[in-house]
Amino acid sequence: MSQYSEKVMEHFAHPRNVGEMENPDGVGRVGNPTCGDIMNLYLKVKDGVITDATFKTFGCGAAIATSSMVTELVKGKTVKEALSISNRAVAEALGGLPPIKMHCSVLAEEALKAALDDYVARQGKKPE
Amino acid sequence: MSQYSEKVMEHFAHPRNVGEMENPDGVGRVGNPTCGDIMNLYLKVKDGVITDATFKTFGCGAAIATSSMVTELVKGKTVKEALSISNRAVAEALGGLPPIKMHCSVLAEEALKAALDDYVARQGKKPE
Amino acid sequence: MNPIYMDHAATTPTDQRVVEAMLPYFGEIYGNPSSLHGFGQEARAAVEAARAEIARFLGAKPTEIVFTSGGTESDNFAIKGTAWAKRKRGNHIITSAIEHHAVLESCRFLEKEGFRVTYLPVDGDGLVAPADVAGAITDQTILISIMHANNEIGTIQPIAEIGRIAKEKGIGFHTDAVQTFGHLPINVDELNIDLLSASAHKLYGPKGIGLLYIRKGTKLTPLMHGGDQENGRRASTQNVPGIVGFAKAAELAAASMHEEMARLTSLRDRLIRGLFERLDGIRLNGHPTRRLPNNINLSVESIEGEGIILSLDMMGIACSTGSACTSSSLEPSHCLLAIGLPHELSHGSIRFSLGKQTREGDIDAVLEALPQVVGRLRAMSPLYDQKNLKEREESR
Amino acid sequence: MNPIYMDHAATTPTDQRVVEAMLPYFGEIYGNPSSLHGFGQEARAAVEAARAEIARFLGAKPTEIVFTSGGTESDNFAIKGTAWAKRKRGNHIITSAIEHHAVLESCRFLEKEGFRVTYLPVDGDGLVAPADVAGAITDQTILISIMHANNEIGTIQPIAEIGRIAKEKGIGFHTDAVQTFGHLPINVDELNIDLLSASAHKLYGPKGIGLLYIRKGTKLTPLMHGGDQENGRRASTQNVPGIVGFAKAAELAAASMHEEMARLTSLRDRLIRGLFERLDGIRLNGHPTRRLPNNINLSVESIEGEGIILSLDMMGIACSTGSACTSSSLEPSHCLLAIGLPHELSHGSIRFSLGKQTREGDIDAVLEALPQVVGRLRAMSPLYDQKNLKEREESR
Ligand SMILES: Cc1ncc(COP(=O)(O)O)c(C=O)c1O
Ligand SMILES: Cc1ncc(COP(=O)(O)O)c(C=O)c1O
Repeated sequence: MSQYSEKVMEHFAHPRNVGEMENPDGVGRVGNPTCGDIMNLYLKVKDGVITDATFKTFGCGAAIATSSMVTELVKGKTVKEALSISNRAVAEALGGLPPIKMHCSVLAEEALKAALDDYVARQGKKPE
Repeated sequence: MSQYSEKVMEHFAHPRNVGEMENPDGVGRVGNPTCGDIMNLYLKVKDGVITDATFKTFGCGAAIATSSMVTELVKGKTVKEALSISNRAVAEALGGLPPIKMHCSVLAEEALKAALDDYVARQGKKPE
Repeated sequence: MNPIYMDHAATTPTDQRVVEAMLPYFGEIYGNPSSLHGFGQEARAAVEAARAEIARFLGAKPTEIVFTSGGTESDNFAIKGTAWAKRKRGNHIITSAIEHHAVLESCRFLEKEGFRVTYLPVDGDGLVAPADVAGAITDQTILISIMHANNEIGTIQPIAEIGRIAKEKGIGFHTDAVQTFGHLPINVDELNIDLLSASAHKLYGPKGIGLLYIRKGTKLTPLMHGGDQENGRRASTQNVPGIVGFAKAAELAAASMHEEMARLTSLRDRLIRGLFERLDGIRLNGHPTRRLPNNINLSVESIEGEGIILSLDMMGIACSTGSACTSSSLEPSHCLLAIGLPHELSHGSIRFSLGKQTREGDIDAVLEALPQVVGRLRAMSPLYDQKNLKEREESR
Repeated sequence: MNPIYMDHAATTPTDQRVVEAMLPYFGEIYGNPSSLHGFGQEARAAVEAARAEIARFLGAKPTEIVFTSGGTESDNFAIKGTAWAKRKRGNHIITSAIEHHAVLESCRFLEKEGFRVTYLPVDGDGLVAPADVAGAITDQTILISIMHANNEIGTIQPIAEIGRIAKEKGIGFHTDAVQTFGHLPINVDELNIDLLSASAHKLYGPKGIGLLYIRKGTKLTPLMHGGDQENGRRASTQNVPGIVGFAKAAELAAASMHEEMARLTSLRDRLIRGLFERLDGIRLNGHPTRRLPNNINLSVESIEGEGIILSLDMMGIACSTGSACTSSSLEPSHCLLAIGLPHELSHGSIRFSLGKQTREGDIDAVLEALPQVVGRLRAMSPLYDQKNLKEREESR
């Protein structure tokens, strides 16, 4: 019925992990309203392992589905493992994206990288 | 059914006065095979009145129908009356012709004029 | 629940009576109208009867109607055809910033070929000012092309006035009437139209057939070169069933137009009113009254249009983000930017376009569904938070 | 007697199975394939399935198929599209003197725009010599356009060889396959084709739908500017029923092609043989064996073609004087002049083109009717007399 895979539609209809997080350990904010996509990604990290991830997204169906998927993918991963999650991996986990929507998976990757960078930066500042 | 009027089709299907004439008093030959139309018109004239007319024509349906019609129109007319038969009169008598075929009526008029000229020329030469 | 189709501006279902009118021309009266034999002449008669029907509908002469493959071809033909035919006279074309892509892209192509194009701005309601048209005319101007009504926001342009200006200056006037042909009354003489594009599938006719009205005496280079069909103006074997179907659709449209205009206007306003009662942070795009009777175009703050479309689709309601042909594009609508919407709002626009089958119950279904959808998506949106936060801060 | 249709080269009846395949796409699955909602995506799925079917038929990739409004548009698109896209690379086009008007008139238009066109001559059978193609190539050549088979005289061109030459030189090769698509096997790779035109109504599909095959990587400026349909190569709302019908027609053609080729060839040869037995002063135009299985083109001395067509039509037999699109023109066929016929003989040419419904009885009906018609018209013809007279004189 749709240009999207069933998996994309499922994540769009029932997105996982929606919402802002209280006291996150890392936050990534990418995109801007002019280009039509904004993704905020929040991470909770314990002992180098991502224990929780949530998002808030302004964007098309694919943007919401990739946000949802990326939060699912990172949970339980170490920070290092999470750093190697590529946009292709997100798209593949969704059963593929239409070519014109691949940029949404790129945005998801960027949001994740930004959140992880933020986490690392905060770690650096934190007194050990 | 056709681009032609019923009258044209009727004259095409059953042309009047087909054939060469023995001892005509006037003959008009116009057109050439390159342009796709040849009309030969034969007249018999008695006391300045056209008593018979026949034709032979190479050409499209309209050429044959106008040939047939012009032979019908001239019969019984004086030479002078016949000279005033225009191509429009021939076309009208056929219930009209498609614009692209009006040249056929022109050819019929020219054939008639040529035959009448020929008649007049022969008269001039004939010892009275 | 039966799915509710509210995307009639994108395309309409072909009316069953239109399909029935077409059917004999597939397998029975199948001749090529250019053929001399009976099969061909029978088909030709059908084409010429259709042409006469449609000409009557526009107040035009049958010889002024050229059948094309749709609105896009008609627009391309009008614009490029004028450009090629009149390039010796001038190289300037005037159009508006909110034309359909078929017009705009034709103009952009011509710009590469050395033509100059003025894209007139529109006001916040999407109206072109006739004075702007007059002001843009130069001695090089060969064509003015302003659409009758906009496909996205529904604004109806003052084309009678623009036509009058064009006529006074002796400049050809083209109007893209794809959204109005069959929906609003059109008389080419009263509106001073020289060239008019229409497309059958927008009025319950078949896809793949359109027309260009060409006022007698208007010079135009063919877009389709080849055989001498359509009086030498548009080559290609005529689409006989399509042409017959188009004429049938026009006939049906003519019979019910005024009634349908009133009915749709009332449904449209019911939907607009209802949505404003139920939702905050929305905006009606296009002119409040000078708009197509079937068009509702909204911007919804803080969320993106596609998400709304997909959500409504899952609930059995079909609508669109703007023109169908850019639904797959990432660009915000050129039309919404032209009326001054910020990018953010233009990303969040949706269009409902009503049609013959639309009933009050359908309107009510949308009034029920849209607030749910908007609520859900706003809950996911970082912009909605920010906005609320800002408002809360400001009210402190 | 049922009328006998022998003008399948002009157009064919739409197969009932094709009509049935199309029907759901008028009133039920009526969405615009560009729309995001279910109505649209269902229509899109149908279009993409059709594209895949047709691609398979040509040995092409689905993305290489662009649907158009017919053969004329495809020819215009291929030729003008190449010209605009490659004008920086060169301005020379090679074609033949016997192409369809859609190709020739597109070339003539481009000549006015500063392009140079070589119209290669053909031999007495209508064949283009591959050596002539090779010889005409210059460093300015951007396109070679040679039709697959001629619509008037049926001659099949050596396009595999021509394609090879084009490929070697890195020049785009277009073939107008309107008369062969669905009738002869075509594989775009084996034949080295870069661009190929086809039209559904020549293979029992609907009128108003065609395609251009565009080999991946081939640069082409759109003919129809506008929305981003057809991968941005051809704007306009897709003609969904037409596209579905085209694919169905191709599927049916593929299933019976080889059988039908053999059957038609045998009927064709029976008609040719029979006519030569019954009539003097006739000539078969086109190649005796390298010809379309369904094509018989004759010149009849001393009489004009239209008279034959009309007379046969009155007897219930539909045939033509050549291409349908010039049936209303007074010019003798450019194609018959190109094979060296004198004007007189080219005026007297007729074409019978057989099809799926043609049976032996129909052939026999023509064998019975044509001699009567020719006899009647020759009796009226001043040329026939002259000829006989001359012959009589010569034999003295
Ligand atoms: C205003 C306008 N112009 C042109 C077109 C193009 O028409 P078509 O898709 O029939 O080519 C459309 C619709 O698609 C339209 O709404
Ligand atoms: C060889 C050839 N090319 C092109 C065309 C044009 O096709 P259409 O009439 O579908 O535009 C035809 C038939 O009309 C043809 O026979």
